[in-house]
Amino acid sequence: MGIETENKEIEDSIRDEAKKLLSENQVDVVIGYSQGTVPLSSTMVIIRKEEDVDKLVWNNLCYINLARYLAPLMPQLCDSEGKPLKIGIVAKGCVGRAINMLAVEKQINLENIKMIGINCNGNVNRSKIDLEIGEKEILDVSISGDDIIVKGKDWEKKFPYDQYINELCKICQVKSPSATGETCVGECQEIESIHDEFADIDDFEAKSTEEKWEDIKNSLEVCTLCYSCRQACPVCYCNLCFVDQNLPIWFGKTTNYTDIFTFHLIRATHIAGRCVACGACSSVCPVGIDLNIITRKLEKIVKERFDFTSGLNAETLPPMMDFKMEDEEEFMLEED
Amino acid sequence: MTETVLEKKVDEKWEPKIIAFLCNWCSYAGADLAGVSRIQYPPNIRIVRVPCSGRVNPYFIIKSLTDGWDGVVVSGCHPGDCHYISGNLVARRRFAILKELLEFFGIEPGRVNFMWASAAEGERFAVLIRKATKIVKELGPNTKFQKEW
Amino acid sequence: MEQKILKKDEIGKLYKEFESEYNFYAPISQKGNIVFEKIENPEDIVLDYLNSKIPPKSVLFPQMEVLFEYTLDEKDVEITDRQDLDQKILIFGIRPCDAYSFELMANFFSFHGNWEDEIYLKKKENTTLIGIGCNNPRTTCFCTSVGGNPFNKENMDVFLTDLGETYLVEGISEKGKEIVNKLSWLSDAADKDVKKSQELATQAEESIVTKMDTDKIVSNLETSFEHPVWEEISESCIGCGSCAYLCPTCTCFDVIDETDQYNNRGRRIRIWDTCQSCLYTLETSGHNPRNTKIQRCRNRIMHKFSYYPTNYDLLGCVGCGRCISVCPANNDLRTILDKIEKIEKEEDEKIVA
Amino acid sequence: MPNPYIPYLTRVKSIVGENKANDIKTIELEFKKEEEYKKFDYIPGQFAEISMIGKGECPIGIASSPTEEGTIKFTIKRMGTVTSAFHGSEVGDIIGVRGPCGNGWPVEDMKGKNIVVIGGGFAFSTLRSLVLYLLDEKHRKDYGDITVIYGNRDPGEVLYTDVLDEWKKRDDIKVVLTIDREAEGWTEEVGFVAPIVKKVGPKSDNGVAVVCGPPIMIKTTIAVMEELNWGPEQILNSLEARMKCGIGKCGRCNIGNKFICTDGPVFSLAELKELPDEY
Repeated sequence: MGIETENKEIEDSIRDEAKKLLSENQVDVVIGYSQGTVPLSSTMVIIRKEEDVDKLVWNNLCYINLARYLAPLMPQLCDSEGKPLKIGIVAKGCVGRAINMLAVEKQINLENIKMIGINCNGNVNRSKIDLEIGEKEILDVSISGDDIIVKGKDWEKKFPYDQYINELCKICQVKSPSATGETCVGECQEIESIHDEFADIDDFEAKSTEEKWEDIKNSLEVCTLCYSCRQACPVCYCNLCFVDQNLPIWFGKTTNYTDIFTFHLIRATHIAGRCVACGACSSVCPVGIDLNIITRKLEKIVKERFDFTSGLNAETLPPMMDFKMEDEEEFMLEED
Repeated sequence: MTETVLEKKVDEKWEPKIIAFLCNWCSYAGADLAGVSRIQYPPNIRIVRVPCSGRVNPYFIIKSLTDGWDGVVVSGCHPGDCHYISGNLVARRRFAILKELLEFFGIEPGRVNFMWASAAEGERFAVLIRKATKIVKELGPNTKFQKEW
Repeated sequence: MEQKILKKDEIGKLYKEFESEYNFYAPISQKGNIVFEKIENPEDIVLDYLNSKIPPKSVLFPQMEVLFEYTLDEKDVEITDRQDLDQKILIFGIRPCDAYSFELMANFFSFHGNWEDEIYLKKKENTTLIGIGCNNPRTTCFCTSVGGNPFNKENMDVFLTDLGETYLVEGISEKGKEIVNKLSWLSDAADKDVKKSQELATQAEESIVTKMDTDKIVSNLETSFEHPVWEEISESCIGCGSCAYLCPTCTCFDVIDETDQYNNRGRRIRIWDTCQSCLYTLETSGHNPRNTKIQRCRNRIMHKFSYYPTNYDLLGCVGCGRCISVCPANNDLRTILDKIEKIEKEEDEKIVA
Repeated sequence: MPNPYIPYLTRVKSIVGENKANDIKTIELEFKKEEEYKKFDYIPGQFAEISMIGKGECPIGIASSPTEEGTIKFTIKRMGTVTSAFHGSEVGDIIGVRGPCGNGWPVEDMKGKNIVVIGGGFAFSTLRSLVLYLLDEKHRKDYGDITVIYGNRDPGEVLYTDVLDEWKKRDDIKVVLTIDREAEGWTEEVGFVAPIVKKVGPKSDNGVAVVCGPPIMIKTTIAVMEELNWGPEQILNSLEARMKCGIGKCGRCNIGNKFICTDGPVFSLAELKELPDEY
């Protein structure tokens, strides 16, 4: 079965479920993806009426993690008295994980949320395609069979789908939301734990300290500190981010590399054990920085140390909110 | 702080400057004990007393490094001995992640050292500080992470 | 007419002519992003780019800029002013929309209130622009709707047209004509070259598909501050700063003191800021005049398409389309403006009915 | 024109705690260079960007009147990084001053009119400047009756008790002080500002009212003023906002197409009604 047909099926199921939820008044609004206005993009849409469900699409470019719009809740998703509406949300696996995570952290009330679960088939790696096309304008991107067809003014290029999806999608093991019962309709599954291999970052870890520094520097250097990564991140919902704190001022916000570096380093510590590996941060970066390697490393740390994968259920505390007496402490300085 | 930690003349006389965050109840008392017992340890550390190792935010550590300190030591009570019952256990997870991340980002892991030292362990405190100083000294000055002027 | 021909392999030679006198900035590709940087090797220059990722405003108004430096003594402070403002700057390969943005920025920095931003204006004065026509405007471009043109030569000193194998060189301003005259090794342009450049210009203009009625938008905005359309417009916004940072006419900045406390010195710097951040207007008392995303999104659009026209009788947008192509949430400016244009119409119709 | 971001350097001449809670202090500054003081030509109601070099800069209303020659004064409440630094400063410390910024009270247009000054709490600083200016012997004859109504939470919060005492002794100014709740030893009015204004009942003919204070006080007072037949163009307000540059460049203090720092901070109520409600 080609990706194209898969997409059609997913799209149809989204529309059917959304229609059903809205017509049965199970939800007041449905948050989903709709067709983007520029190639290689999609946008978020709030569906309020049954007849609008055809605006919902699924096209492998749905890279924004919709859970981002749940916390803090926008006024658009509240009624006139400021109470949260009942929200249906199109949930691929990582959106489901983010929703579980937000529920654990008491940012959202699962009673108000209804996930429309889908079996996600991955997202196109926008920056990789952009980079390979270079300075030619992309006019249209479509999926045909198992290929991504990128068209320009007088050229056309094919990319094999399985190679040009996000690195995180390639190894994703939670393709549909891990939820049960009332919170989810459509494709859902109950996952207790996943078996994750981290071959993808072993190579990087094998490098020398100096090489790592250079590699990270090389990729982060172009950062413009627009904070898109933070804003797109479903678990970065702090009212006041640490870089914005000014009593005292901890870290600078300048383009000095130390400031860029500390921003990404500290953000990584903050999302450790909470990151849901959706890859939104990398997908939205306007200068195409690949942050996935950092998020994968975080996943590896929490998996290996604490045997934890974020967002598989809405009960287990993430490792940084918890502790055990018998945690490993091999890194502590000891007498010889 | 009027000391010039930023200026780095690297020669054989170079000595690292290390900032040490010591918990009030164990390690600070341990350092004190080392002092009153006249146990020698390198004079490279500058102590900041904190209520608990759980108080040590990763910001402190990273800020110290960007400010140009060559090394950071964080010391608290042994697991199970925390004055606040579990502060050091929470801190331990934090340190574990921070240490791995620093290494992953290409900061020499030896720059940041975590240790436990109780109020009765003056000797252990001195030994570990000696060890930490040696590690940092071998790494040389912290130049790449420090904010440039 | 003073039209000359520059061969594509002579860019290096051209660079050599200017290198000693000017700080020579030109577009280069930095990890796949086109940015204007000071050139060290002319082979890096990329001229057939679509639109630079970071606008060339970064040359005259860099993301981080020193306002002044200071040294702190026990009881005294010494302030050192910027010394480098007299350096001559040459921006090579700039597009007409971006060149126009310099005019808008200079206008803003000199106009409002009694104060002029000397740092920007002085730099602008010392800047020479060698621009290049935009043969292939993107589908997101809409410069023709905001008073621009892909071959607008007005704000340039020297204007190049990519003829395929060669560049047609024209001196536009007095300064530019002088420069072209000095480059005596350039060959004269033939009539067919000039003709071709005109054809390219027409072609480019015609290829712009996005058209909007900005007059209507401006007049609609005047009355629609409270309109519910803003709720819809701000829905998908995630509140990052990409649109503002990559906008060639966004001028807002934050001022920060950076102190090297170990050496008693420091600098007061300004860095780009964005009105999409909730901290932008947050007062110390905790009061925030623009607390919601709706207000912040509205401010951005109103600023460009209503406040700016009211204050200066100019649009605050050059139609480069960067914010459209770069928005992570695809909150398309064209759609936004379209909504503003349309909803009013519906109401008008209601009134007529 | 020189770099507009470079402040004049001044030295702290005196620093005085103004209230019981000691979170409001008045700092008196003396310019290092006399010619810079001459250039710093201000009218009441204007503000300046003052900075603790190395800590940051913030906009503060000028509390002294141009008629008090030699120094300038700022009354600062301790709120954030920069204001805390000011509170920690000592006599002789260097403070940078940029300005004067903003339009200030329209003292020229106010000539020949009866003036009502209504202030609440900490917002009295530029009103102090205004009243001192009006009372100066050079200017007093240009203006009609002057009434000052000044409200506070409790007696310990009343600022500028020294000048208030002097004003009370004069017969060409009416001073009404009030506190929210009764307190021991307080002999003046008790009650919120709005009802006191109603009680005093200033006449709107040929009058200008200057209202400064917390938002709720402004709201209630304006309602009372409207009852007393005051027109919106007769009521003047001074706004505040987060500012970085103070000279209309950094962009953040706009309300609609106006910048508070250059078009304001003084707006008449009539002007404010024209502007969007974003302040």
